[in-house]
Amino acid sequence: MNVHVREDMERHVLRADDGIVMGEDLLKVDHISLSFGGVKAITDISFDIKKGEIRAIIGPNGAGKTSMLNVINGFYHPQEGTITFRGKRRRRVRPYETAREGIARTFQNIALFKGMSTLDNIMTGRITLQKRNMFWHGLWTGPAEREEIEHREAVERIIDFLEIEHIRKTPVGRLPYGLQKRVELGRALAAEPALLLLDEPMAGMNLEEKEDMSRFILDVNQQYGTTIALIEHDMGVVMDLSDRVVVLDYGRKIGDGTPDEVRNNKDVIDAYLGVPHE
Amino acid sequence: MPTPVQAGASVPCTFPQYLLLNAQRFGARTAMRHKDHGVWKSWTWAELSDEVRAFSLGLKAIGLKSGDKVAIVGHNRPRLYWAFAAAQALGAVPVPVYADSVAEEMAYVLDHAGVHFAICQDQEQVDKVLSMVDKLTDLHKIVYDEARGMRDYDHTNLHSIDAIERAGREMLASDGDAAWKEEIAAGTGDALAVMLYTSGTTGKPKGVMLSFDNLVVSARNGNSFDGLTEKDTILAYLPLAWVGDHVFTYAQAYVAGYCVCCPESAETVDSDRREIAPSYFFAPPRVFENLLTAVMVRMEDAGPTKKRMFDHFMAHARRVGEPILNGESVGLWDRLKYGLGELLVYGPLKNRMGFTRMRVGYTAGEAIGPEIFRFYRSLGLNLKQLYGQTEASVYISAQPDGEIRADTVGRPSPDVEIQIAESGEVMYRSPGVFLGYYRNDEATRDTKTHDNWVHTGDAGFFDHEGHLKIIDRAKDVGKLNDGSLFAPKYIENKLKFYPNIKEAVAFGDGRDFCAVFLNIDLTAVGNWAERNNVSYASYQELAQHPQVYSMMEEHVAQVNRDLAGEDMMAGSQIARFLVLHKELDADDGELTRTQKVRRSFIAERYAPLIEALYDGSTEKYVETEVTFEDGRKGKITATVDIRDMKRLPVAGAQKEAAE
Amino acid sequence: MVSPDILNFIETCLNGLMAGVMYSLVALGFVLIFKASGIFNFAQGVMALFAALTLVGFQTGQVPFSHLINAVFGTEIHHWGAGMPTILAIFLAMGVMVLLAFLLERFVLKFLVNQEPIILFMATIGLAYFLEGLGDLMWGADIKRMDVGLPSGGSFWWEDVTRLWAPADADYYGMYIDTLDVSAAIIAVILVTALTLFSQYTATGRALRAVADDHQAAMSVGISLRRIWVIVWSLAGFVALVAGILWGAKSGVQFSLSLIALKALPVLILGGFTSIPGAIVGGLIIGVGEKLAEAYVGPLVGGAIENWFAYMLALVFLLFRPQGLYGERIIERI
Amino acid sequence: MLYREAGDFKTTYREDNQTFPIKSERVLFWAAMAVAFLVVPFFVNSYWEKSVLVPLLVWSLVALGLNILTGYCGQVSLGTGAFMAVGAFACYKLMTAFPGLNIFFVVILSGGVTAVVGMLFGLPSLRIKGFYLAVATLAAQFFLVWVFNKFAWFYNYSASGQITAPQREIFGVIVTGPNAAPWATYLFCLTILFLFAWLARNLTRGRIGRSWMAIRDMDIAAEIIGVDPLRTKLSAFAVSSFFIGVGGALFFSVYLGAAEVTEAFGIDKSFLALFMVIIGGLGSVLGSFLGAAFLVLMPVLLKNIFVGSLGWPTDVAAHIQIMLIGGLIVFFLIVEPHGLAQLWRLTKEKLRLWPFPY
Repeated sequence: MNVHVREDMERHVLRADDGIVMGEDLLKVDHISLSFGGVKAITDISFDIKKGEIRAIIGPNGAGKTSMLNVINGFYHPQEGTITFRGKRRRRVRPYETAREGIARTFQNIALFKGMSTLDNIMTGRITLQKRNMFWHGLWTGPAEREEIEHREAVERIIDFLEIEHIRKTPVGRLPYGLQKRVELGRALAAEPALLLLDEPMAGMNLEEKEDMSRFILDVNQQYGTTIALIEHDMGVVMDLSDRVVVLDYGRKIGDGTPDEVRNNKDVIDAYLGVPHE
Repeated sequence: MPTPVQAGASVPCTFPQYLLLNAQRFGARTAMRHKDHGVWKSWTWAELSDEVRAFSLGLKAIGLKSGDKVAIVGHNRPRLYWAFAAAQALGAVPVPVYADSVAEEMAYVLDHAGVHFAICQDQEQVDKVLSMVDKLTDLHKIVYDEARGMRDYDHTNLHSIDAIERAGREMLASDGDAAWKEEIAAGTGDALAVMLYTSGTTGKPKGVMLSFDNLVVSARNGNSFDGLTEKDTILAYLPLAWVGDHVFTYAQAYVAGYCVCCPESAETVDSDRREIAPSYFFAPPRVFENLLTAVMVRMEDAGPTKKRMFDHFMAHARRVGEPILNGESVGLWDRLKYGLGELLVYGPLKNRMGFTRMRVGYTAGEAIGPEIFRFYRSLGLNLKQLYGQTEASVYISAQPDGEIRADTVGRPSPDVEIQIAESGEVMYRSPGVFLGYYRNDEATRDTKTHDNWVHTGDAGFFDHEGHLKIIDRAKDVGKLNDGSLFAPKYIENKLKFYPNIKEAVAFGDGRDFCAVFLNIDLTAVGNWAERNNVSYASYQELAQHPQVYSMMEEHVAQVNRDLAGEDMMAGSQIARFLVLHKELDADDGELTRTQKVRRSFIAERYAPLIEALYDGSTEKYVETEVTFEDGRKGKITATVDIRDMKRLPVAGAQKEAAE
Repeated sequence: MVSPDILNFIETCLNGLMAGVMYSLVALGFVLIFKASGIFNFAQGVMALFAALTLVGFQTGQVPFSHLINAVFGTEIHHWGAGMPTILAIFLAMGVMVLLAFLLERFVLKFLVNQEPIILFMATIGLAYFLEGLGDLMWGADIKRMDVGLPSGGSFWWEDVTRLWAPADADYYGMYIDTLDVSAAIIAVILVTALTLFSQYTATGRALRAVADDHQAAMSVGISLRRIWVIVWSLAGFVALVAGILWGAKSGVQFSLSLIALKALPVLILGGFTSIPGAIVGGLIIGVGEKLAEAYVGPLVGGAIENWFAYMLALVFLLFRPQGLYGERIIERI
Repeated sequence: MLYREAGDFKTTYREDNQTFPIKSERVLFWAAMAVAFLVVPFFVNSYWEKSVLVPLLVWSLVALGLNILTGYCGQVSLGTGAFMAVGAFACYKLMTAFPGLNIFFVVILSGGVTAVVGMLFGLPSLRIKGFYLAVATLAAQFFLVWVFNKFAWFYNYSASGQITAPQREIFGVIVTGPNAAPWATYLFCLTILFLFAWLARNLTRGRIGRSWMAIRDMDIAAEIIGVDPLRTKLSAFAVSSFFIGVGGALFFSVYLGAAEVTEAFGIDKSFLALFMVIIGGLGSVLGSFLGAAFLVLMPVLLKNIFVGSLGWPTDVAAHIQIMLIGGLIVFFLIVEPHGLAQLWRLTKEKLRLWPFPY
């Protein structure tokens, strides 16, 4: 009956067909420690992300949340600990390799490509899915053009999904902040990721923009079945959106569980109320 | 007729019959375009007919039958247009509903019409229908176009058009379409084709029942009147539920076979119009007004040289543009200069507005400001006025090419008879006259006489050239206490010509003098404020700014000068005015959904202000309840200034006559 | 007693150090401007040429723009008829450099605030062209001799001293060292010390450093960015003048003098664009490395490697330590 | 003003994505091409060929190549002169080693050789960024010029150290050597430039171009979304050097005829090319042409004014000329740092919006 959705699901499943059933571990981090020149950013953190869920990572400033995302997508290399993604223990990788394995992300401070239009930015998100080499691109007419058009169609679906038709060809530098955030989400979605990392997707937004963004995040999760891990400061949003929450403080894990469990966790309350560490 | 029906074939009398004919005669011509996902997707008549067939068979499969009412809710999407033909092919009756109406309004229409099916554009509309589903006892099925967000909805009685078309194609593969075609062929012209709910300035909406004959004949006449053929193009951007859209983009398009283009979204209409450059264009005066305001505002910011050039050529166009358009004789030098103007100003302007290929353009619904009307005419655009109603299947009178007046609505349309009643009310009789109001015989009787004459509710008269002139709503035209004629809309339109004035409401019937409310145009005045370093924090503050008031005073004075120069209207010069502290808004009920002023409602709502206008006070404190976009209600308060205006002496002869 | 090979090696190193000090001097001009304004001033070399040309012009009493005047008016003028004392000429030339800094700020830099570094860089190359043309137009393009009274020629004393270090039976004639190089090195050391003291202990110097650290913050505490720029470019002009004198005295004042800028670039990537100690140490490393390579590697590949060796050295160094000599380890953030 | 876009709508992504989406521009472009290919050859004489047209074409090609690296991929290079030299020497060696090989293929192969060398010198770009990289590319400049100077094998042990282009023909028409007709060399260069401009457009409009621009705009984010920095940067170096190598080959074989490496391919050429792309507009194919035109035509014009019209001595004229060019460059950077292409874009935008100011 629900044909549109079914087709999109199939597309997604084709790519993310890793034999992992919804609700089982998609990613596991075990005993991760990370330090910069002796300064510990993350100390012995373990948690898992299950396929199909929205997992929030919260904590006060400097708790190591962004560093954790950076570890997950291979931008930082932890000194200790292991990461298991799609059942495979991961070796030391470069970030572009994890992108190819299906991890996409957005950034705390918008990291769009300022010289390009909305359309081109989102097209760039599909770079891992495009296969034609330089020879075909030089010729253009033929396979390269066909491939480009095929991906353009996919990107247009995302543009439609995020309701940004009117800014399709606007250089992203000219867009207001809220729209830039949306374009960035579009770029991450374009990769059809198995795991989507969102670093403070709603920072600096007004109420209406936050509601829009929450709706998009939920829709992505439901419609495409994408697993999402997000960092967010707005507790209301986190509690509404996420299935499970992991709480970090000073680079350590102090809580993990459903929003309700976390809300009632004493350590978490202390951390947020600023109770000093022993 | 421009689209002769093939010899031997019987003349079609329903739209599904026209669809099959078009698939045959214009099979490879583009029937419809839709800007979707960034490019214009298009369907030829043959493809369109296939889509409609699949849709129709699919609807049949889920139980739609002859006589059922089908609500169509949404914006201008191809599939919603297909829904009309798909339903009509099965003998069902489409009932388009305004997409921006709130759930209660929608529920009233759906309930009153007793719809069995609702075809909705998207989740937003489906949600509205679902929220009222308990009250809609007749509703069986809801169909939607865009699946987004409805994954987890209960799909027992909810279907996507995709699924329906798929089912239809399966049915076609197994059973063929012979039965379907027979059903279409059996359709007759006197059958009910569509029900259009008029928004109505007062009271609840009424369902105007139109037959195929009403629409087909009107469409055929309209097409031949303006020479519209399958080569024309139109942009479908007005509400589906409005008779104009139904006739221009459905009825006439099916009869002539021209191409209908649906924009990508409401925000992109302007750029989509520019891309398509329709050859046939319809817009209410408000659209032309807004376009002109935008032009003027932007030109204000142009460099001095460019601005001088623009003004110079526009002045020239005002002088010779219309004569040239009307084919009158104009000197060679003027023609050459007009040609240069076309290159430098008119052409680019038309290009920016997307009117480059416009052959015929209409405005109707309300009187258009003469200056606005002339502006477009002088650019060389064949913009005309027509006078019509839902009850007439649009056409009552229209201006033939070459006989264009800013202040008339033309001669009676083909096959239309017009008479002016004793009371000054305009009445007409035509093949387009509606069957009646659905489930409202009383209203039908009030409006339509037994010999098919229809009351328009408008006051008007024929001028010495035989052109119909509409002054105002018959019931709105009144008299001042001194006996002078008071036509509020006439005055309002004069005021609204100024780009700075968005809306005006005039009062005076049964009173000593004429007084008006003004609404500033935020775009134009805001722009002016920016340029003149006038700072303001809110609409209210800007509206009440002394400098804005002096600006408004100038405009009103000019209108008074105009009025003083006219025999009939000189007595109703504006004596006092105020600038409203809030924008009139459809959400607050001050405007209709078609953005017409609801005078009586406003009079009631702002009674203290009206009182202040007539009791001589110079300011007034008011509290006003407003509805925010999300439906919450709130109050705003303001102290509104009132200004006195000097009235110019009325010509002596007039004065005597009045006494 | 030391073997002649080792003595030769020491000689090479000494010469390298001397050259290195000169490199440092030029590099310092770059660093000053880059620190204060983020501009990679490619015109530094041409500024040295221009300063030297001006100095010589004043010294010898040339009429500025004489070629142009002659071309336009058909006259035949070249000299005022008398020169002026060197010290006065130096002061006047310095005055011209300050004027140049002022004009630059007024007509160019002011308009380029907040542009991307590459644009600023290209602007300085444009400036280099402009100054080169201007210098030639003002003073003529012929090679000029620079004589400001510095000693020159090999030092016999040093040769005599060092000859005794080798075994008596070795065929060794002592180390050669040019007194001009020595005095140049001494002047350069004085200048570098003076600049360092200036930037550490004077109010202007502190303002300079504040600007280098954070433009916005500096402006918010009331430091006038435009004044700072004039000062910095004047300083750079002063450094250029000294470099012009020293290099000019060594090899004549001519176009190739402007190429000393190219010598300074490897020093910069080695030492970092923003580090004064980096410029000094980098200069010395490059100077010594270059001389050693010329002496020991050059013959193997056919010589004339001094043009590129410094670059290769710096490049290889960078590959292993991308942050340069004095930079901090870069932690990339996102 | 001149644009009439109303009614120009796109029904497919292919149409939406074409190089000249506006019809009037398409017409203009093809008309210009028709004139360049079919009219100009009949009127070109030796003066126009040697001082204007051929240098313009060759430098356009070089600027295009550098623009791919610097404008699209954001890697500043000061080694253009040396890469041109690689192309020139490769061309010379190929011409003399395989006299039977068609000059067209020789030129293309020379580009190939340069691409390999360019990639080699592009390797440090993975670790070094910005100005540090720019200075590092100077190493290539000095090193390569030294190599071509030092090892006599490259110039076939000629006594003067010069390389001289032998006479070669295409379809029986002489295009190199002293006997080549002006129209032949012009058409040869024009054809190659046309081909390469088309290639550049194709490479920059799709995935390859986007990955370059992603690295340029924000390299870390680019890597995190899946752009392999090494491959991308190297591909930019390779393509850029390929273009520049072909340009160098033409510069030597068609334009100069004979060349000595330090004089013909010195660092001033590197700066010249960089100026072209900066003045013309970074990241714009059109900008490469505009920049090349500006810097090739300006000196010719100035020389004509000072020496031709005013009759000043050539050395004074040369000094004023270099001053003026320096001044103009600074002026341009102040007025429009995004180059002539941006100026053109703004003008076009103005014309499209005419008579509105925005």
